[in-house]
Amino acid sequence: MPKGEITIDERFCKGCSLCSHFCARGCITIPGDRFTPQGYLLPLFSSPEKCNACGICGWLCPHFAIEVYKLTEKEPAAT
Amino acid sequence: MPKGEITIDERFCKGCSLCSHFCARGCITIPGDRFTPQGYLLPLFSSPEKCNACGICGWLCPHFAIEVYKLTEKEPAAT
Amino acid sequence: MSRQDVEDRTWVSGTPRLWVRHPAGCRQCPGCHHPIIERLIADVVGDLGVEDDTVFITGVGCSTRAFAVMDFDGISTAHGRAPDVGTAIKRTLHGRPVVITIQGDGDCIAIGAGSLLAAVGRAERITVFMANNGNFGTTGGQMAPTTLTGQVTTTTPGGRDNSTGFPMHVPELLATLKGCAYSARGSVHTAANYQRTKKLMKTAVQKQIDDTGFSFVEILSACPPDWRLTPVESLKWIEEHMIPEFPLGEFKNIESIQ
Amino acid sequence: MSRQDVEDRTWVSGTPRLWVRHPAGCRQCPGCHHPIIERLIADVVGDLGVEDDTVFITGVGCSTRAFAVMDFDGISTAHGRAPDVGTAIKRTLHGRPVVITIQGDGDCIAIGAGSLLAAVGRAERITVFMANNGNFGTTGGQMAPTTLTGQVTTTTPGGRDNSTGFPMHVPELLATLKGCAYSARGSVHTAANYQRTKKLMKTAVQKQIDDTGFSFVEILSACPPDWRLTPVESLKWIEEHMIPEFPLGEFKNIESIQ
Amino acid sequence: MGNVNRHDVIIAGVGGKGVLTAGLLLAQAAMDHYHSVMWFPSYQAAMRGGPCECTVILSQVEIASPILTQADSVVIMEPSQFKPFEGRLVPWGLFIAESAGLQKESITRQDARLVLVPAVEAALELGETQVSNFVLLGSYLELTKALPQSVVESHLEKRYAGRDKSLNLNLAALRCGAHLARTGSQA
Amino acid sequence: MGNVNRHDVIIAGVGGKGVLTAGLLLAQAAMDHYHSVMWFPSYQAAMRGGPCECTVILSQVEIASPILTQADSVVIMEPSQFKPFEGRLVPWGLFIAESAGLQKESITRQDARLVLVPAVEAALELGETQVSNFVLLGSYLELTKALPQSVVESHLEKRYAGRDKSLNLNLAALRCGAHLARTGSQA
Amino acid sequence: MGERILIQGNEAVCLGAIAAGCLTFFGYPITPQNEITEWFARELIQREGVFIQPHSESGSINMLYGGAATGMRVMTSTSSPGWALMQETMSHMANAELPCVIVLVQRGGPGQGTTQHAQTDYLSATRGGGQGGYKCIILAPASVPENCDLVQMAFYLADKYRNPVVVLTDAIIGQMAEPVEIKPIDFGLLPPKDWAIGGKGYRPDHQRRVIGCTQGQVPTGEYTNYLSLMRALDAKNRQMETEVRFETYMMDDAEVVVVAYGHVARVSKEAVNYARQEGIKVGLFRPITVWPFPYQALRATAESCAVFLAVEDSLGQMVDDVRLGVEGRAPVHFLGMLDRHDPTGAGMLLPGRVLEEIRKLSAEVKV
Amino acid sequence: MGERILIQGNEAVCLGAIAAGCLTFFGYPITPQNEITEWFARELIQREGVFIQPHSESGSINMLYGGAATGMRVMTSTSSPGWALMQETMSHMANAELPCVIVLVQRGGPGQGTTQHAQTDYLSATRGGGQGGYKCIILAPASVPENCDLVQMAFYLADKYRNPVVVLTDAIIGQMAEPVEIKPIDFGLLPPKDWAIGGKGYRPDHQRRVIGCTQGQVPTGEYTNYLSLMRALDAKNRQMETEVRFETYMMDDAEVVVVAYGHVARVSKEAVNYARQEGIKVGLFRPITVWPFPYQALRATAESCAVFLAVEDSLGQMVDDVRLGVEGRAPVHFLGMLDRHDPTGAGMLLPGRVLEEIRKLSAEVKV
Ligand SMILES: Cc1ncc(C[n+]2csc(CCOP(=O)(O)OP(=O)(O)O)c2C)c(N)n1
Ligand SMILES: Cc1ncc(C[n+]2csc(CCOP(=O)(O)OP(=O)(O)O)c2C)c(N)n1
Ligand code: SF4
Ligand code: SF4
Ligand code: SF4
Ligand code: SF4
Ligand code: SF4
Ligand code: SF4
Ligand SMILES: [Mg+2]
Ligand SMILES: [Mg+2]
Repeated sequence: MPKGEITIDERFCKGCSLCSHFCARGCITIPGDRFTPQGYLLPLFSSPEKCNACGICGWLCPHFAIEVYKLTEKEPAAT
Repeated sequence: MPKGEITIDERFCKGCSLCSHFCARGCITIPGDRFTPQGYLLPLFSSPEKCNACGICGWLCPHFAIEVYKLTEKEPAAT
Repeated sequence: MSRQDVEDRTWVSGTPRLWVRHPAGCRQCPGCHHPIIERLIADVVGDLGVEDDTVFITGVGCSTRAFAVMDFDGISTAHGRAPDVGTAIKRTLHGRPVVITIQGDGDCIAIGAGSLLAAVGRAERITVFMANNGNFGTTGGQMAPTTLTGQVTTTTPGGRDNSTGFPMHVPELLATLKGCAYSARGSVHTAANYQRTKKLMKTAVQKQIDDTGFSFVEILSACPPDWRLTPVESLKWIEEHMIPEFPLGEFKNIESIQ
Repeated sequence: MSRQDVEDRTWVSGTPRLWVRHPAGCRQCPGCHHPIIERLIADVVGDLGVEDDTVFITGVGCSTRAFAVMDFDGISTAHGRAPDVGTAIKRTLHGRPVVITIQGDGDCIAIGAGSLLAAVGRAERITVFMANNGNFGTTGGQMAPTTLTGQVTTTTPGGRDNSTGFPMHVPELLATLKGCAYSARGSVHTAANYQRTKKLMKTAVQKQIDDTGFSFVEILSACPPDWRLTPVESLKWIEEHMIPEFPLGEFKNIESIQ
Repeated sequence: MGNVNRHDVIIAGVGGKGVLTAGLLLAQAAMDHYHSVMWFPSYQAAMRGGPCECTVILSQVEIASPILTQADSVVIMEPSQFKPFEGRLVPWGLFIAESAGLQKESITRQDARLVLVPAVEAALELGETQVSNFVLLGSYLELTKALPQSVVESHLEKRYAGRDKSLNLNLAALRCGAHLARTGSQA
Repeated sequence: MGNVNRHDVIIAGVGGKGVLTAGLLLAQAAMDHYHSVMWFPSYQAAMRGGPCECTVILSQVEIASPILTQADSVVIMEPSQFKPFEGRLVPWGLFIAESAGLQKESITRQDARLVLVPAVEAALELGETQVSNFVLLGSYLELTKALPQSVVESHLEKRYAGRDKSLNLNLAALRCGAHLARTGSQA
Repeated sequence: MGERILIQGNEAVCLGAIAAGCLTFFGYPITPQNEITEWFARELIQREGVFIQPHSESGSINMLYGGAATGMRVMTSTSSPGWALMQETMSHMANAELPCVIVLVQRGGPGQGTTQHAQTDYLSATRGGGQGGYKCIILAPASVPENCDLVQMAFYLADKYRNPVVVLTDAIIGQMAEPVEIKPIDFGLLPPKDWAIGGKGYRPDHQRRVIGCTQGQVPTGEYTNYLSLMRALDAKNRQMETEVRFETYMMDDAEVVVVAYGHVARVSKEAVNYARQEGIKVGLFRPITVWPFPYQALRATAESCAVFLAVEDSLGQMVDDVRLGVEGRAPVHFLGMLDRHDPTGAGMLLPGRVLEEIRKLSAEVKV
Repeated sequence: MGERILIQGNEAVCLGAIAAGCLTFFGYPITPQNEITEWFARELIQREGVFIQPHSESGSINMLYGGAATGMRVMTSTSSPGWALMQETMSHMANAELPCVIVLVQRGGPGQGTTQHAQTDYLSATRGGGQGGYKCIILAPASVPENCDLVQMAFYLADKYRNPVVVLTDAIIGQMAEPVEIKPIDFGLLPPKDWAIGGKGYRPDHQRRVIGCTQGQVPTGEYTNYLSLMRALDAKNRQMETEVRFETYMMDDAEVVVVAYGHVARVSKEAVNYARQEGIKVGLFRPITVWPFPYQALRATAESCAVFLAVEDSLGQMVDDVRLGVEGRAPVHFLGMLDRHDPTGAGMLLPGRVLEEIRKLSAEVKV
């Protein structure tokens, strides 16, 4: 199971590609054929399985387009 | 014979008394009853014989009232 | 949505708590570091729990845009005068508010040098953050006092030469003044530096809270379009050109003045 | 008359050669040190033989009056802006003139701090002389950035306290900047210091002539009426109160920048 | 407006350079052909990659206002700008637009002559997408006859004297645009 | 001017304090006796030990201009100021002047009543030269009756309440001035 | 308070400010207003107020900007060269809608000019030397009590309109002493300062406030456009235009009208008194607000009066406003600083000189 | 030079300065004049000139002061907030009689305002925001070639009167490109600059010169009094008042007169053309010097014209000068920035809107 998950809000992304540069695990790539509504190159969270929720892309995305979440086992329902 | 001579121009003197303070040899005194045209207390070159033309009063008079001269034996006339 | 955790997700990073999201998004250029610095400010204020007391002041420059999005009281000022404005806010309210300015290098140490120096001289209990991007970003990339020797800008088309002076080292300069309690330089061009800089900024605000004296942090900041570099190339420029001239770290950190 | 030597008298000291005597005399107060500093400037320029090239610039303050009496080209400026004016004169004439400013401490480092710092930053080849009398003499003795802690002025009626900051050490501060080639502090409160200060001032102007960089000398200066002291008591005040805070000597003296 | 003594054109796109240089080239080439010539850029936002426009006026009489509410011709170099600039065309004026990516919904004006040009595609074929602006300019010249093709070409020759590669590329783009205009789709 | 409803006086001297405080005292003491009261100092030069003047106007009607070309009375506290202030007296007005050091040549006005008061000498006798200004003020009050002596004295009593030594010195100076005026030389 | 005391105009400014509840003052020394700065330096300690001497007038005005933003009543004072340095931030202050009071004790311009009396900042005050479009109410006292009262009114008007207000006085009014009864004046209720900043935790709704706007970005966090800001500004300017204040004297049957403000109005009043004694039908029109200038009242006057005389201690500044008011209905003459009685000394414009001019104009009218 | 080239207005300013022999430029960046500063930074190296980017506009103007004192032709350019910061030294410069040129590319005030086009510095330029009494000739170009020519004229007038001259332009004129033939204009002989400083050894008489005066102390070393300085200043101001320049268009039989300067004059001209096509008797009066304003010419016009319309990209600044000129002889209407065609966007004052107003006024005239 992947440990982390990120969301990229394409309304805010400005295609700077810093997320992809900073993700040491290579989770984020820039396909080159996907654009934001503002016309910027949109990155893709392409390898979720490698993500360890380190948070770095969420810190360093300058345009507040990324949220990083840590995924944990769902607690067994208390029923 | 005195070695030095100073002139005090009473038009410019402002009676600050620094000359009298600075003359280590005590050549300059402030009589207290002599005034400049502007109404300041006028100093007096009272002990010319002690003056060695050190120049200090001429440097430090803030109001350009003093000129200091060194006196030397007059050269024998060339006649 | 972003902050509401579903049962099996915990939020790690992203939009800070003290952030008012504007529908038009960030107004800075792609890859600009200003918003990263703003994120740090929001985080530091949040972490120190002083948001109720904080007044945030912007200079004139690309950081001006920040003041609309930080979720604490804010005010924008004339070019270079943030320290005067901060001083008055702090003093008029008898020392209560936590006063933080964010200024560009041009704003802070070109036109604003007089205002800054006087505030440090008085040991004002305010914190100044200066984004050093080595140029005047807003107006199109002219020389700033921090421009590197040899750096090409629109007003040093042949590269900055000595006739325009030398890169100004602001935290080093302020450290020599008695009123300065804290001065440091950080960067946000790597994840490690991001974290280190956060600590520097936190310490700076803490100095103010502790009533020690004036505190200052310079943060190296990329300006890709005016540098004519891509955002990723800009990181390299910071590493290879700026840091050798502008060393990172603390230059002054004292417990009390005198 | 004063300069024409009769056969058995040689002129030793008094009115400098480069001095235009005004019939109304000096316009400063009795015992003020400003005119003594002006005498030194006239002497230094004369000794270095640069009177034909010299442009003398005054700030706004009690030294402004000097500019009418120095026998070389002169210009008076707006309050605190002499370094800008000097820069332009030097550069517009492609470096030829010897540019000297005389400024009060208020003029130079209160309102003029931004102008001064920028000129040092650019390593302008100009020389700034600053008369430090610890207050704003002209306007009636208000606090200046150089006012001593505890000193009573009309705007620190209870004595200067830390809330107004700490006495600004200008030559020490400028020495930390790369563009500064020379910085020193002297006084004219004794004959020995008068002579020492003359040397400092001469060296400063020489640095400019040598095209080394920016040069600066601060001169401690009495302001008897605003200090509420007699001229002689003022000398003691300088010795006992100012010099302990403002040490005399050179703080920087380099042969070339870099 | 709209007479043979005068040509007004608004050129619109995104991101700056291409829009502005196409307009500037047109104005410069026209300098000896018209009594008055005017080029007016929208500025500032350009650097940040935002929308960008410029206006060119060529006139045989003095040009008074540099500012146009509407022009005889509007050239749209980037589809996203079609909508915002729709209203800037005079009734029954000429729209020239990059065809790639233009959405049908954008086109609402009925009182206009619309010419779609696959300029980016053409430029790609010429080996340099950046000359798509010159392709569109070629179409504009062909459709309005604002300037004889030869005038523009000889201007280009002066301008790129000694830089044959650029010259030929630009000439080719212009000619290609003219050709596409003659044969292209009129929506 | 010159009517019982109004008194104008110019006080002149050198170096500041004495001149200004004498005028101020007069104006303050008169506040409850006149509809309007005005005191106006010359400023700035004072600190540097230069000439110094102040104007006092006491009036039963509104005082319009604070500035006087000439006054009914001119009080000269320092002989060097006699000449410069000679012209500031209305024809047949009252000059009161310190007599010590006043040179005959200074006195040219014929259309004036001149009263010379040896105020410095009197003050010396009272043990404090600084109160010579109050001596002259006493003379002024005696000669013009601008205010009853008692009003000034009770004002002084309020002002120096608890500081008996100062009070008595000042009262003595005022009274002495009044006395000298009654008996003094009228040039 | 309430006691009648004899004080100088500069001190009256200070006591007026205190009466208005101003306990924060920023000031850089400059003659002839030093008494004000020094008074606050001395007195604010006792009153637990805030006094700062900044590094320059730029410091003063930008501190005023910050101080005003907290909602406290704040003031600075300066003279002409310092006023010039404040222009950029004056514009910012009006733009950010910050209420505060600036006391401008005029001296003689241009350049270093003279530290003596003059009225040379009328135009820069009424027209504004900062990046344009804004307006400030400018109050011009003509007596020591008025210095005190108009400073209080200035604070009221500043708060009423959320706008800086300038008290335009001069060296003569500043130096002269007159009896003043110091008492706080009640001008009525004011809107709450719910826009003030200082930390969002200190207001009931815990919502942030932001002040100042740059390039179309306004406090609400919305990006509004420039024109809508200008529309609001224009509306405010028009509201402020209703705050016209002036004094008329002997105007009922006046044929000659003297228009003057500040100390020159007093000098002129005396001249009017003398002229009336000579049977000349002359009156005085004294603007108290020089912006908004009482154009309409002057225009009404112009219907029945034969000739106007603007008297100013300047080369001619207010005279254009008189012309704008009179609008050609009667000739407008000017008597200025070059008509001072003593052209070789510092000199002053004295009643006698004004009287002379009144006589001349009155004679011309008769012809 | 002499070649006809297509350049933007901001570049035309630079080429005009070079044509006038100005090789010294001081400039601090500010939109919308950055092209000027950057042009000089780039081009002056090749020409062995002097370019300095100071620490602020205060630095620019004080460097201009020093540069002008050497007798060289010197220039700075700025926009509205920077202009505000220059006011104190503008006053010093006029006082010290230093010739120089300041190019003011207006943007929208107040505060940070907008970097886009506006005409909001008319009042601060014509009335002066510095310590008062001085005047500067203010030239207002309305085209790219005029930007170039009026900058040259500005240098000439500056030298002629030993006074700063301002070129008041705007973002529209600065950004638009038109063909310009760059050539030095010969305005005739000028007095020698024997007052310039730079070292007394470099002039024939080996006598020192001093510039600037403080508190009654003038260059000759004599202590002169303030009033005599003011007398000289007043005389110079009056001389400069003769330098009136303006353009009239279709005025011969005009009943409606549009008054406008700068880019708005061009917009208005187009509206006049349309209106004429509709048979409306309308003309355009364009001041080229906005100080001295062509009051007399306008007054003469007012004898025969029915109504005036002042059009400005501001809330109303020049309109008062129109009123002062017309002096009640005809009604004066105003069309300002709030009448821009698109009130929700940045918008502009367009010919159509001016035409509308002309139609309205013309109809009223007919009734
Ligand atoms: C008084 C004044 N002068 C100039 C400007 C133009 N201006 C706006 S921002 C700026 C400098 C921006 O540089 P910096 O402070 O380094 O901020 P950055 O944009 O690089 O972050 C300038 C000169 C202005 N707004 N006001
Ligand atoms: C812009 C401006 N602000 C204030 C003043 C008033 N002023 C004249 S001199 C001076 C300061 C004098 O102090 P300093 O520079 O220390 O000189 P000093 O008289 O002590 O020698 C001031 C504030 C002024 N002339 N111009
Ligand atoms: S959280 Fe870390 S690992 Fe996951 S995508 Fe972001 S940078 Fe990569
Ligand atoms: S870092 Fe942010 S803005 Fe940049 S490409 Fe990634 S998601 Fe987009
Ligand atoms: S020259 Fe020297 S010794 Fe002679 S009087 Fe002066 S200080 Fe004294
Ligand atoms: S030092 Fe000069 S001014 Fe002072 S008392 Fe002596 S002579 Fe006079
Ligand atoms: S210009 Fe530079 S500093 Fe400004 S927003 Fe763009 S990247 Fe950031
Ligand atoms: S006030 Fe002080 S500094 Fe000024 S002249 Fe007098 S003594 Fe000198
Ligand atoms: Mg920057
Ligand atoms: Mg000083």
